[in-house]
Amino acid sequence: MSDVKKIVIPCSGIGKAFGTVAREATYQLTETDHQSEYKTMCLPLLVAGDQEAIDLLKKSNVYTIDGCPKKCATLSVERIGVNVAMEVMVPKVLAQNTEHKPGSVLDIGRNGVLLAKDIVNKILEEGSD
Amino acid sequence: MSELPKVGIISCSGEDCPGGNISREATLRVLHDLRPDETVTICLPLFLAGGEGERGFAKRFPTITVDGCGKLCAAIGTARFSSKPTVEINLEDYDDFSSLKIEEKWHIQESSKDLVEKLANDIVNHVDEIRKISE
Amino acid sequence: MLIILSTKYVLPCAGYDRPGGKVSRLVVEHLQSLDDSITIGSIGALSSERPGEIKDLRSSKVVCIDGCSVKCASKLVEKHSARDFESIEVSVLTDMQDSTDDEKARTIADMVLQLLAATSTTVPKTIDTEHSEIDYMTEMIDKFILRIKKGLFYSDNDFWAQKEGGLVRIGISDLLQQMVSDVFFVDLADIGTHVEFGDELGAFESTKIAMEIITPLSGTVVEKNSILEDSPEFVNEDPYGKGWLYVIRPDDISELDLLKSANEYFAYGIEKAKHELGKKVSE
Amino acid sequence: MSNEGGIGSTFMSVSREKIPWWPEVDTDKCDGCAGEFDCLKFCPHKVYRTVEGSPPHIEVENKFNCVVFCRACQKMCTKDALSFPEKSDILKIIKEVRST
Repeated sequence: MSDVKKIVIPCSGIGKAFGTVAREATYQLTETDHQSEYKTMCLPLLVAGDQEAIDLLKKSNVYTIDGCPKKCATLSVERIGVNVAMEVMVPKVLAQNTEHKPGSVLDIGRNGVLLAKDIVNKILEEGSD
Repeated sequence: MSELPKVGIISCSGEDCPGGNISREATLRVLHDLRPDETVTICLPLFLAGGEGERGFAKRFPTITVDGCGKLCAAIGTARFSSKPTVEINLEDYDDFSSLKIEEKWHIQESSKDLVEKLANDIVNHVDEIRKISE
Repeated sequence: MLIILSTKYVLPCAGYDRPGGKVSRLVVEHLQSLDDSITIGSIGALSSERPGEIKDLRSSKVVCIDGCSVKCASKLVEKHSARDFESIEVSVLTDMQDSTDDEKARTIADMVLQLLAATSTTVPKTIDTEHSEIDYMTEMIDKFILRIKKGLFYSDNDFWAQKEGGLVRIGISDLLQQMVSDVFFVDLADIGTHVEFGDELGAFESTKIAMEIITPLSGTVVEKNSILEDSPEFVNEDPYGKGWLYVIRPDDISELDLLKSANEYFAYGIEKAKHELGKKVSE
Repeated sequence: MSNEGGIGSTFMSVSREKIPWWPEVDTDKCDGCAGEFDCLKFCPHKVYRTVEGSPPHIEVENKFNCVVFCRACQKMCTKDALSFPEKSDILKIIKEVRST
């Protein structure tokens, strides 16, 4: 396993439940069982052009988790000249298992956490380099 | 439906520090519970990525930015892509910011609940003030 | 996607009573000699909302030249277009205090040209799908841009119908797609299904609601947009285009008269949007 | 006249009160889905309200809030306790009112 870092960037939009689900998936990847492997980073910091953040991204595999078709996380990362190793669209993952429909942006509920787990599994399976 | 202008609230969505989570939680409290009809959700990533609706709104209506750390991405982003925010809140100015523990980053802990409430009330005061001026 | 706005539109301040206004007009003269493809806007035409002027404004890259801090040009553009634009304020350029009006004008003209050239390469201003402003009626409600396509019929259940020869294509209106938010699942009825006005014709599900497609006219399905099954987001991204739902052979095409015209629906939609859009689903 | 549905709104230019469209609840079948009240939670237009009792059930509170031709809640009901008027009859009524 190369020592290239894996960085997960959720859109964490505040307008929709999917933004919170993207955050929850990032939490599960970076703070629980896969702590050593996956890190995260502030998306707004990237867009503000924080050089340190950009340089780190350029040397890592970047996984974006977007909450809606506007794909802000993916767009913002590509705009600073970094290509995305894997793009996950939350609604697409939900379409495969509509049981895991999240609650509201305030509380995604048990199903929301399960949806986040589906996203984590998708990244672990397809994302390994 | 009051004719007073609505206020857009733009919260930092920082993942990497507890401040981001706290400012997000306080903002949601204001948007959904405290002032649902007077405020509008502005999603910072969409705003920065170029949301036409979001930017159009931020140009024509007053905005409050809530930043979870000193980098002030919400305030800077708003000024750059539309107009200077009416009010800029920085969580670092709150004295119990330094006592935030790292695990606050993802889930609000008991200990920071009152900071969230305090921040939410400050936002509400600003919202009411802004709307009163424009009466 | 990157929005390539071809035409360039420069709106100079028209002030005669202040030095800034004079410089703005000089800038325009220089600009016209440097690049004749630039459309020079007129504050008078814009404030009296001359249709041609509004059309140029909304379909071009825009730079305003404000003579002074009152910024009439920028304010007027803000009033008539939701799109982003650049502006230069003459009175702010203090470092050119001692140069003549003409020198100031030349420098500003270069700045304008750079801005016009730059706007297409820097951060794309808007990521929403490009709509030519002519065939839509738009209204800003808070942060939502409501787009009603002209020439279509609309039902009060917020579905549109478009005559295509003897057939009718139907889809969901921009108002409905913004009300339901992100659609992640679309289930379309089969070709050959016959429905009466108001019947269900398949369904779709979004984060906020699972809803039936309510047909705006009676008839038989002859075509269905099956790409939606794996790209349901087209319904949100392009409700009048890629996100169409069915083509129907109508039982009686005059049924379309029961529906609202684009203008009627525009008024109805704005009223409804004020209640429905931005309603916070917090339970 | 507001168009948010409910009293005072119109549907196809006919005032809502003239259109007899709202759900009927069969109280023998409805058991409040063991307190879940799926239909009530589902409908954003506050058409229903809960009624105490054993078993608890729902009843229609604001019948004119119900969106004409929309039967989405009917699909949520596992007990098949909700029914709606015939759509063709409703359309006839709308056409008659519009032509007078």
